[in-house]
Amino acid sequence: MSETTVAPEHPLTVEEQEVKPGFIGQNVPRKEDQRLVQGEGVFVDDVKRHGMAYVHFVRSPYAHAAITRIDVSKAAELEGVYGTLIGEEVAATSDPFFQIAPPPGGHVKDFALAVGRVRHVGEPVVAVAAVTRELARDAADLVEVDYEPLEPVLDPERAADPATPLLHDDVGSNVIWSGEFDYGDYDAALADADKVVRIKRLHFDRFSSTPLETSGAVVEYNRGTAQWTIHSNNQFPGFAQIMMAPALRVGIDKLRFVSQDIGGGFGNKICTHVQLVALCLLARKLKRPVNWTEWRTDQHTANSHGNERVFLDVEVPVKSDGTLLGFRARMIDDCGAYTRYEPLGCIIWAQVTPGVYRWRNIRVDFTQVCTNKSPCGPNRGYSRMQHLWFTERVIDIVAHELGIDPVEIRKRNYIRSDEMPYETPNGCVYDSGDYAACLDQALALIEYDGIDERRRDAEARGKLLGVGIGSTLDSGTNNFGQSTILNPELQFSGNNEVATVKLDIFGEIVVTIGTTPQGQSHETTAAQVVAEILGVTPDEVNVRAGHDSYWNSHAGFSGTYASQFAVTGLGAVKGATDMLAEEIKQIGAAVLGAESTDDVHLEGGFVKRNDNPEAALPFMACGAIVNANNAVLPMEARSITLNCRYVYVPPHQLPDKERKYGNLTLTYANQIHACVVEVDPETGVYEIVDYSAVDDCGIRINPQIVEGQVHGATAQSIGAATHETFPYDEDGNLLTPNFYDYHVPHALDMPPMKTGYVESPSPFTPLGAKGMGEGGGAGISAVCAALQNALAAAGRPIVYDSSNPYKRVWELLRNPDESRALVTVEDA
Amino acid sequence: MKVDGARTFAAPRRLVWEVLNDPKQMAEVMPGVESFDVEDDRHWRAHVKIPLGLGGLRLSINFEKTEEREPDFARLHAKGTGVGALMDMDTQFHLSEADGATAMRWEADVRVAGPVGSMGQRVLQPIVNQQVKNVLAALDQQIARASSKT
Amino acid sequence: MLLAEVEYARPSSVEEALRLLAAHDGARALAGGQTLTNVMKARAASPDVLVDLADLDELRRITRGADGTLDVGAMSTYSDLIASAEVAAARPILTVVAAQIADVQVRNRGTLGGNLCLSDPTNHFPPLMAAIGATMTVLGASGERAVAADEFFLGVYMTAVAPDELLTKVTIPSAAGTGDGFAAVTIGRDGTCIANAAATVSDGQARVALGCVAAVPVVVRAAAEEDAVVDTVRATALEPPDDVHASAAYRRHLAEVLAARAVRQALERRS
Amino acid sequence: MEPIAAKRITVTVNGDSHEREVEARRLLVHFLRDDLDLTGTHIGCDTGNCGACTVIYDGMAIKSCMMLAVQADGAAIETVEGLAANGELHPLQKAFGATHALQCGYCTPGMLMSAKHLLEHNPEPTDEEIRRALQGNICRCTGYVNIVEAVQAAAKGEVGT
Repeated sequence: MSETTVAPEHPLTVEEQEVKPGFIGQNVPRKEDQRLVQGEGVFVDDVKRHGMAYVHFVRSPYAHAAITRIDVSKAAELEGVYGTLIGEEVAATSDPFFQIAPPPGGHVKDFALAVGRVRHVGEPVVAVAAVTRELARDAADLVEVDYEPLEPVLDPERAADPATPLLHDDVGSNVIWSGEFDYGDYDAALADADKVVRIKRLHFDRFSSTPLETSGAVVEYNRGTAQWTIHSNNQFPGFAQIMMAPALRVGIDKLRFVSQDIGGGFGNKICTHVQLVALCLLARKLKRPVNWTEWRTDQHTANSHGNERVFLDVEVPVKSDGTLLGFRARMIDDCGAYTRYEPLGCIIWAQVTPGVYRWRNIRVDFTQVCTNKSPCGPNRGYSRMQHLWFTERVIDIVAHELGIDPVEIRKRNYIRSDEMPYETPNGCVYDSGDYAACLDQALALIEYDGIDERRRDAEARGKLLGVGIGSTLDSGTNNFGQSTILNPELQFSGNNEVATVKLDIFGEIVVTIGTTPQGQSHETTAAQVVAEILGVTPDEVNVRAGHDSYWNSHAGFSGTYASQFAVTGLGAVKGATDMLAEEIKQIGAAVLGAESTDDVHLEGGFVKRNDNPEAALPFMACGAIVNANNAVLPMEARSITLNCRYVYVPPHQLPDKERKYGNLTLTYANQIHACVVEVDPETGVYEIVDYSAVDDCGIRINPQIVEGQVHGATAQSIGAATHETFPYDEDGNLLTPNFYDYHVPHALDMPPMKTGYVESPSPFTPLGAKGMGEGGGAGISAVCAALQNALAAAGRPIVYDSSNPYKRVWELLRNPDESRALVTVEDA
Repeated sequence: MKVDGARTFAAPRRLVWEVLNDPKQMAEVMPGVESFDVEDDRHWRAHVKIPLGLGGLRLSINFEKTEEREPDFARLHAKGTGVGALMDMDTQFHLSEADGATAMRWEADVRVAGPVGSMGQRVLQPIVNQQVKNVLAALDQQIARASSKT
Repeated sequence: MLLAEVEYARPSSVEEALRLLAAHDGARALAGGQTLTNVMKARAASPDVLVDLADLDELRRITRGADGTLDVGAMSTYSDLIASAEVAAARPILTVVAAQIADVQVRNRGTLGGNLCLSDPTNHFPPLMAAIGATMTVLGASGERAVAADEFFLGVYMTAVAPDELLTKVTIPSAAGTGDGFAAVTIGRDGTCIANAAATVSDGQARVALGCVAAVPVVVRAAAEEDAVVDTVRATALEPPDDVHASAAYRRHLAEVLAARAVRQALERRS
Repeated sequence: MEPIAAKRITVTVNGDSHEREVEARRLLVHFLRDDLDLTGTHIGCDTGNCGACTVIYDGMAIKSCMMLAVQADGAAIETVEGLAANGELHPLQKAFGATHALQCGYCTPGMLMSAKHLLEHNPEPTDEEIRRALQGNICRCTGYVNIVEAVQAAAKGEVGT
């Protein structure tokens, strides 16, 4: 195996960075807060329109069934009901959604409402619109649907078995996509190993970030222009438009997306295009605006779950000194009933193929199957979270079985800072980072040195104490070219985001961005960047809240997802602002009689001559001249608009489809978490008593905001590691359809959280910043590792699942050998 | 969800068989029956309001006798639909003579789907057990009544 | 989230309330509504008439008799219990347990009577009342009757209170010479109970009520020391539900552990 | 006095009296949001767990999704819209901004009302008491860290203007 770092095949362009001291890096107060703390944000359900109808979806009570009859007559007769929409109408007036998967997986037919068959509990079957919310619900109860139940497919490990019933007959099997990923020389690594650790099965459970605001929309149809205005909380309008326009048989321009405030998204609000199409059809049919509010139960049963993944026949060749040579595994990913963003999850994980480790010989057999459960979709840490959890679990199990210290094995195998930029075995380039330094900080924060004493103290209180470490590589700014590794026919690659910055007639600086923030503070950080460049204060920068297609400041990939705003969004803002600054200087130079723009500079809202600061032109005058008094300008200056639009395009290349090789994403923020748990051996109940998270996302535009993202992502991963899970019964009923049974962390559940940071600027981005916010996954690994460490004193069970509620911990305590049977160590 | 059990009735098998296979007598035994119509000797329909304390759960139930081997075995399929709930139940019983009395082995596979099924899964088991207890108690009385008539 | 049509009445006297409950089939008393409203939102149960007890102040009194017995009106909220000096003095365990239920907002609305009449296996108060030997006063057209906690809970969501009756007050014996304990394993800190146990010890005897292991609290008696209690619980036939939060086996195990812990507390707190 | 399916009710919200005819089945939260257009009070679940709909009802923090509008007849209710007075933000509102205690801001109105109720009953809470007081309010963005800090800051008067 090779330990030397291979240089990128095509060296990435490194953009110039002149980050001046100023507003970048400051905890500038958030512009968003003023309205939000007064309850004056505008969330989708706050939007009202005259004559608006309220929509209620009749949903499937069966996991898998044929629809034999639908009768809406009783509902339609109810006074106050405007109308209904059923699958047959949808099939007649719209087309199935475009599929990302190649055939046969791509033969899935996914309509806005169930057509002929339901494939998961909660699937929308009929839409009913009425004058009030309550009436729509009453009418929905009057809709008669007859079903012929079919055997549900619930176990991903059996889904591919030919004996298992099919979800989508046209696909011919329940396999959506499968492929081999083979990097380095795995067989040589196996031959070279001193020991081989084998793990039969690891399981990453279903859960989702469950944003507190559920999905929803108010959809208006303009019959004169045949255009829809979609007020929604969809977080990726670029993707929604690409999916919806062909389904609705119209051009992109017929779909105007509008949003202001969004109550959390975490990826879960990317795939609402399905319901949005139903609403578009209904608004057109009923000739009135329609409002849809998804209820919590609907969100849990039918919105977007994080992918469930099983890791089978894992094999890890190791040197006796603990050097990891690689791994081999069979991975089965369960995407639920329909492929909406899927099968992208089958390649997104490959952005972090080796995790934070230097093993270079990797062979993965990856299969994605569909089952009769809620469709999956992006969920904070999308697809990488599952894979990174797998790598961390493997490291800890290897350490556990070979008796190597978990810190030591990490230090030995972490990619080193002096190896950055580091090219992974599959051609991804980790831009920068110092994992070992992050680990040292994380351990210091939980006072790791005194851990033995704390362990003894816990024992004295009848508790088992354990320490665990986890990591996240928060890969940001996707190269959508990776989709062609799944489906060579796809015409996607690269990425983009748009911003416009203008200087208006009274000197107002107005910024619009193509993103759809859901708490990521884009208004604030954009203002910081603009203020920095134009030499004004963030208060003087007006950033329009939310998203509107009419601003013409969006592109195909516009949205807020995949940890990229600091790169794509702010990259676009910086680009547009640099253009504007240059134009302002041109006006200034022309008016102040300076030779060139090099002879003037921007300061405190003025263009000033370098040689005579007294000769200054206020921005207001620039705005007034260009917008309302342009005849005073010399001819050569009249092309200046002071309204600059910039499209940021990251320096991505096309991946090698055959080798599944290439740079799949631009930046790699990382987080190292450390966690201390105390387990009650009598009950399996445990408490996280100490916790630290150290983040490195390069240059931090606003440290307080970065820290907030770290806190939130950590809370979500602690939830996922403890009580948050989406289990189904044998009939395919979701057992945690609400916050009563789906227990998310409450204020009392959260441990004291300590945070630290390292700043390793990205050499590849305009501001040296990296996208961040999906760092939470580390917490799941840290909790699992801490539990395994604590239980070592009680029969050394193996923590094999990402979700460890008390009942599972008790099972591990009661019967450690059952889990130990999953692992074998062999001298090679 | 599967439940089963055994019970002995101090009555001859023929009589127990009649009670168990007479829709009208079964209607007396079922909880919260509001109306009951017999379509034919294999198909019945009932509107029930199962008392759940929090307020009754209204279901309209279609019964179909799917198998019958007089006098010792019968199998019944019941499909109930109501607001937010779908109930699907398959029950069967075996009768055997036990010196004068009648021994019954029974098993039922109950499935509840819909929001009620999801929300109520926590308490489904105890509630089903409760309903079964009630039905069996009522059955004892019904059989006692029937045998007193003869 | 959207209720079916329902009629509403807010009587100003207990008599009026009883009349309304008797006069309308499908009428239900509305106390704090912290469970009933949710069930109605899901349309899992849809009463035809709600009889709101909010104005019946006589059902919200907390008084302590000369002999130290405590009378708690059924409409007393959890917050009322927590704030009450009488409760703290008469039976401190009530204050402790009330403070563990749900959250501040729910405690501000939820009532003792509602908690008991709901008879949800995961509730805190049914086992506690069974352990401390509380007596429920049930009022109906035919008059008033006293029901011991042991006979009060008939099943999930089922109690001795008939549709046309009201639980008016709960009488709790003085703590003199006794000690109480309550132990639970919950989903998250102070969340919903996965299993719980309440215990009262007096003159060497322990009376333990196990929650979440059957449709109603299971009361066991044993010598007031941990091993005896564990052995008794182990020997008791339980029907624990097997659900998403715990297997039947896990609940059976927790019943033993929590019974011992509740008794330990009770012994420590013995007055 | 017989049961009725709809009722004319009078409710005082943030000092203003509102009279409306409502169906008995209408939830208080829908009355506030849809009938009175006070959309600052949010809905995050359908089981009374999330607390986004928390308002102060006759001095008590309650969840307005677990109460019928008709029950509120004659009551005085405070919502997030009533926190700021004469153009001046409430100390809690300032503190939430200063400590970055909100991200998407959806849970914030409920958090603020629960926190206000806490400080009215316990002006000098410990961190543990704050967490206990906010147990009925779910936040999916912040992990509660800065929210606890904000309430503490407001309690100690550590917020400027």
